[in-house]
Amino acid sequence: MKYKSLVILLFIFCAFTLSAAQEDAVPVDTVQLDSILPPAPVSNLTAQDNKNDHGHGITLQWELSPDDAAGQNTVLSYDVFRWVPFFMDTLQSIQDSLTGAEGTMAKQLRKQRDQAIAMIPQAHKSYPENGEWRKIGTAFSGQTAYEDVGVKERESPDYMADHTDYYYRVDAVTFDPAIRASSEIVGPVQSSGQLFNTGRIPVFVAVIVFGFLTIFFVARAKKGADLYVRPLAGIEAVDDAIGRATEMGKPILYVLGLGTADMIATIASFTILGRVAKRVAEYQTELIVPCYDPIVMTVAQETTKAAFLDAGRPDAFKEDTVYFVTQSQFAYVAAVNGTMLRELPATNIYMGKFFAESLLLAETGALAGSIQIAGTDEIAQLPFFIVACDYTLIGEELYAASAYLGREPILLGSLKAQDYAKAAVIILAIVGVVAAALEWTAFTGLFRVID
Amino acid sequence: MDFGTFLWITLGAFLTLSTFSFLYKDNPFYKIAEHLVVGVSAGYWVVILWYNGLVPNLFQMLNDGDWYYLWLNSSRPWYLIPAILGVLMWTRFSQKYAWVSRWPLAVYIGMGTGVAIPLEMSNRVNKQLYATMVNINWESFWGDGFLDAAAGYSQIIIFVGAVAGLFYFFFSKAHTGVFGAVAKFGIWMLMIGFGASFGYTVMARISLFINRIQGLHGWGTAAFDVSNPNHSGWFLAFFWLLILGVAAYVVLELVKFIKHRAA
Amino acid sequence: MRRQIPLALVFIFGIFMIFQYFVPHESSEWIYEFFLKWAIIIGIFALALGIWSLIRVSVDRIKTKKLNWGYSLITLAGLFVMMFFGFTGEGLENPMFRNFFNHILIPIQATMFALLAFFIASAAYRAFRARNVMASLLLIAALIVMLRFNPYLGPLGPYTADASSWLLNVPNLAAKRAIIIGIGLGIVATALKVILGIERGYMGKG
Amino acid sequence: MNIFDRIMTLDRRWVFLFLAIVCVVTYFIPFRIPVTVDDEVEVIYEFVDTLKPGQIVMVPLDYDPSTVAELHPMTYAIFEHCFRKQLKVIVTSLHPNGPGMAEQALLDVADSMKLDRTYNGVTYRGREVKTGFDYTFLGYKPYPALVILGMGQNFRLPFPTDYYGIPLDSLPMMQGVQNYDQVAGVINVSGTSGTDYWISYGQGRFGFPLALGLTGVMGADYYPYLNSGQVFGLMAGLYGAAQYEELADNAGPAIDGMRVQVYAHIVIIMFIIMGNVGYFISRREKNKKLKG
Repeated sequence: MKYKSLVILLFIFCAFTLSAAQEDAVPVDTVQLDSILPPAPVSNLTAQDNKNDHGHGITLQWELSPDDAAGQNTVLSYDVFRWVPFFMDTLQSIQDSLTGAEGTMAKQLRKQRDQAIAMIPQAHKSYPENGEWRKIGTAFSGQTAYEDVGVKERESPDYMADHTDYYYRVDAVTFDPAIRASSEIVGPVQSSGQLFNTGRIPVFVAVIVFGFLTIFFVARAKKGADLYVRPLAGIEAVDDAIGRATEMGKPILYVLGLGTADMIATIASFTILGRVAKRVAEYQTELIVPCYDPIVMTVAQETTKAAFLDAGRPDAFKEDTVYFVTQSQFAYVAAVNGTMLRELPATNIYMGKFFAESLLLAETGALAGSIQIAGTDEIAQLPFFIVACDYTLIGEELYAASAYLGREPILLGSLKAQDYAKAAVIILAIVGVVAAALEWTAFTGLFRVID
Repeated sequence: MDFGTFLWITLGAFLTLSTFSFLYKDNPFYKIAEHLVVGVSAGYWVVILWYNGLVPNLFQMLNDGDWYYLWLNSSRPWYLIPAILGVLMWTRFSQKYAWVSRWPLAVYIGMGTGVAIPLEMSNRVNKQLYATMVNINWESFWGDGFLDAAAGYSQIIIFVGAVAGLFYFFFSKAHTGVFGAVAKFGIWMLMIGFGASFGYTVMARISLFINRIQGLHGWGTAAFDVSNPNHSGWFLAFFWLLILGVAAYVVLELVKFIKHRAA
Repeated sequence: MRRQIPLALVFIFGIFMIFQYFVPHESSEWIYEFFLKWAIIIGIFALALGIWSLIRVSVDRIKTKKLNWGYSLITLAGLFVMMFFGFTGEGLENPMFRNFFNHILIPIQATMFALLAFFIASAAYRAFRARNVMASLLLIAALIVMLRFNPYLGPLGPYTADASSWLLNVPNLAAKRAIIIGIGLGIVATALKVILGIERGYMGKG
Repeated sequence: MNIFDRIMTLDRRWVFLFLAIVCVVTYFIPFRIPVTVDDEVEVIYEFVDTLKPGQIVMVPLDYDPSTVAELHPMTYAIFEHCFRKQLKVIVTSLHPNGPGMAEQALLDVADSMKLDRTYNGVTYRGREVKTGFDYTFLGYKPYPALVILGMGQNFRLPFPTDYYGIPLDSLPMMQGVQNYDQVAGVINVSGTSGTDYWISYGQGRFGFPLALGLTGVMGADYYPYLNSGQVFGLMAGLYGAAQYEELADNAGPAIDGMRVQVYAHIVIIMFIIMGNVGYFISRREKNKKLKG
């Protein structure tokens, strides 16, 4: 009986040692790596500072190694190396100790770090002594360029100092990292920030030309040139709608949309609100303005109060005409929908930035039987406003509304400038298509914006 | 799933059904859900903007200064400027000095408008203009298949439609004669485009409703999931409490509706 | 004093931000990033005004016993309870804060979003009438795209599929391009008017 | 108030009620609806269907929880079809938080294979689908381009072991499998730009047949690759997944979703037509009254 258990024990012991041994031994049919000759290195490697950037960036370019997808077809990727002085490690140690430090210790370490950062260009001058080649990145097979880009924040680990001599080398690597070929060294090259982004010249020209057009036509309008402006149904409807609300003795609901106060659509909506509030003050109808963004609420209160002042009825302005609801999209819509069904406003005016909730507002307004006028520059929401509202100002018409409502010559003057700019765009587009057809890329290239 | 979680999900189901009740008419259940979500979301944003907005962007920037030096000895004293502008906004609390709040507002609006001009000119005018200058695909002018968007004729329609659309937006010229005809073709293109994108979004909206059906379906299966170890009679009790409550409300309204129609 | 300085501030900050776009240099980028932080900080300070307005309107409605005043109690309760949970315990990780978010905010907001499925149907039914040429074009284009996935069209199926992708890629693109260019010019014109002080409506000049 | 006026001015709550009923009914009752199949999906099904047992298909899953609703049905349908045909499947995930979902999909489908099932009239006996024999899940490695290129030389370079830490050489299915030459084809299910790496560094460099399973929104942008032949098949969104399920006679979540969508669209179209018919007839009568 005893022997049987002993034998079993022995057997288990052997099996155990066998499998353990098997683990250490190199598995049987490993990949037989036939001996690979080192590939040919990349040729004429160049490095220069990135143009039109804030500095901290150098681009390397080279010609593919002959063994990349050709010849021995063994090159898998390219390792990019930069010569880094050991001084950078001491700087890094200061940075690490700085993150943990507090109070006066931190202030002192920060001063030490800033001095060290100022020393970086100096340290790079000691090439090739007391420094080493370090791999900074990999390019894949078939690629002939690599961007060595750092950041401008001095405390971050991949900060890359400007105006410093950098040296680069590129290795063609096969799938066995040990087998590689190094290119010749390129350098010194320095990175720096440019003062003018030449890629954005077309935008610069457009802004300047448009600026002069506006100033020119506004000045002409001041001298009393009569300006014809085609009727806009949506805007004429605003006046009748306010009249209708007064007759029915029901309030007007004005929604400024979900935009923040620095969005131009919302700013255009402020000016429309100002004009609507002035007429409301004259006709003494009730105005309800639920707001989504606290700053929009503040500006809207300011606009409405001043409009009541202009209409000579400062006492009629009630503090809670313009009130804050909440800053979350669908909670705001739930509240405004509830207000619509309870106050049953005669007119709903939606002007500004609207997103998915546009149809929720418009359909509930239709349910409450109100006349609805909408205006937005959110293209995705225009179909819903057009379907569900009585009048819709499409995109640009929202921006023209304030000029129409105010009828001031200088505002109409700026509309004229917009029309001339549109005419210029149309002509350029036509000439551009003809140029493209004639392969005259020099002309079309003028309009290309490189961001 | 323990009983506590099931209660929370039942509350979610209750609020889902009361929000859906808005489709029928404005009723007390919807008012509860509406006012609750307004309050809770406002509270939520106060907390989020405090932890993710004010603390990282302002307090951490000034934290190594001391309050008795008014943080002037902090490593980034210039962060006091936005803090002061922010405090100036609070002048609106008083009627007399409310006009002071116009200064921070002016800075805010000035920055917004300044940023917008080159950015919008580049993205909306320059890039779109460059995109219209495309070389018409003359080789496969008629393209292949029933309607081919990459064919030459399609590219011409895109170009002519865009230019006609711009004609429609002219303000200082009446839409009469040839100009009017081009503008009319432009607004027609706009309408076709709007109709297409309206039809395209219907599917996305329907899947939103499907998501809510799945939500309620999940709540229902949780109520009847006997294999769940801490399942108890209370699960079913709360389930039926809500379902019968809804049924009672529906019956009540039906009776009112029939009485109204009879009268 | 009340109007000159704000308009001057708008002009100064506006002009700086325009030219900053064209200067990629590090220094202009630092200032630009710093100014964006101002907007965030001013926005959060303004939130106090917003919350104050919400509280004042609710309290006023409760005091004067206006219609539905009881519900304003719920709003205030929701606001203070959520803030209490948010600022006590583990802050954002407070279990009650998370429960309120997951089981009150999410269901109601998701359901409000889901109402769109119904409102699209009622809007289509109520307003999609071929009253004139424009409305009929809108209607036909929407119908074709909505038939895209319909399996009951038989031989007509592939044609509606091609037609709907064509409608989405050609007329829709033309319409978008015209509107985008128009909006671009409109935005730049309005922004210029605000910066140059031509448009003062937002400051309340009637 | 004749019938047409009533059609035109129906109370919108009937519209809501009717739409709600249709959606709930079509969601819960799994009746079959015909699904018209486009050729670019059929070509993927035919490719998998014509492979002989034992051949290897590679299914890289490059998506994360946000696009699960649209892409998981595709993954389940493809896995189920491959296991049914007794093909070997190699699965990778080039998205950091993809592996958990990919493994879950493999385990779910492996469970479902245990039962006898009949598809398109052919019965398949239940069988045990095991890792290492029927599928190898390699898990996630960063730098998609390098991983794809590395697998082109040898799977063992980027993935010395599989997701569970077992060396590739001790997996029976991987014996003698070096790189893409032993793989019949690749079906990349993706909601991210990982697809571009598969097109340029995978198919572009090693020339294996590549098919794509994408989200609805992304689908439209990748049709040019179909026309240029770099990609032999393309499935997009819930509608693409429904077509594959239809071909594989394996109705699942995609077909359920499409059933609700199709009938909801029909309800809306019906109401549009009803509204217009009512409108035209009542307008004609108004003109008759004016003239009369």
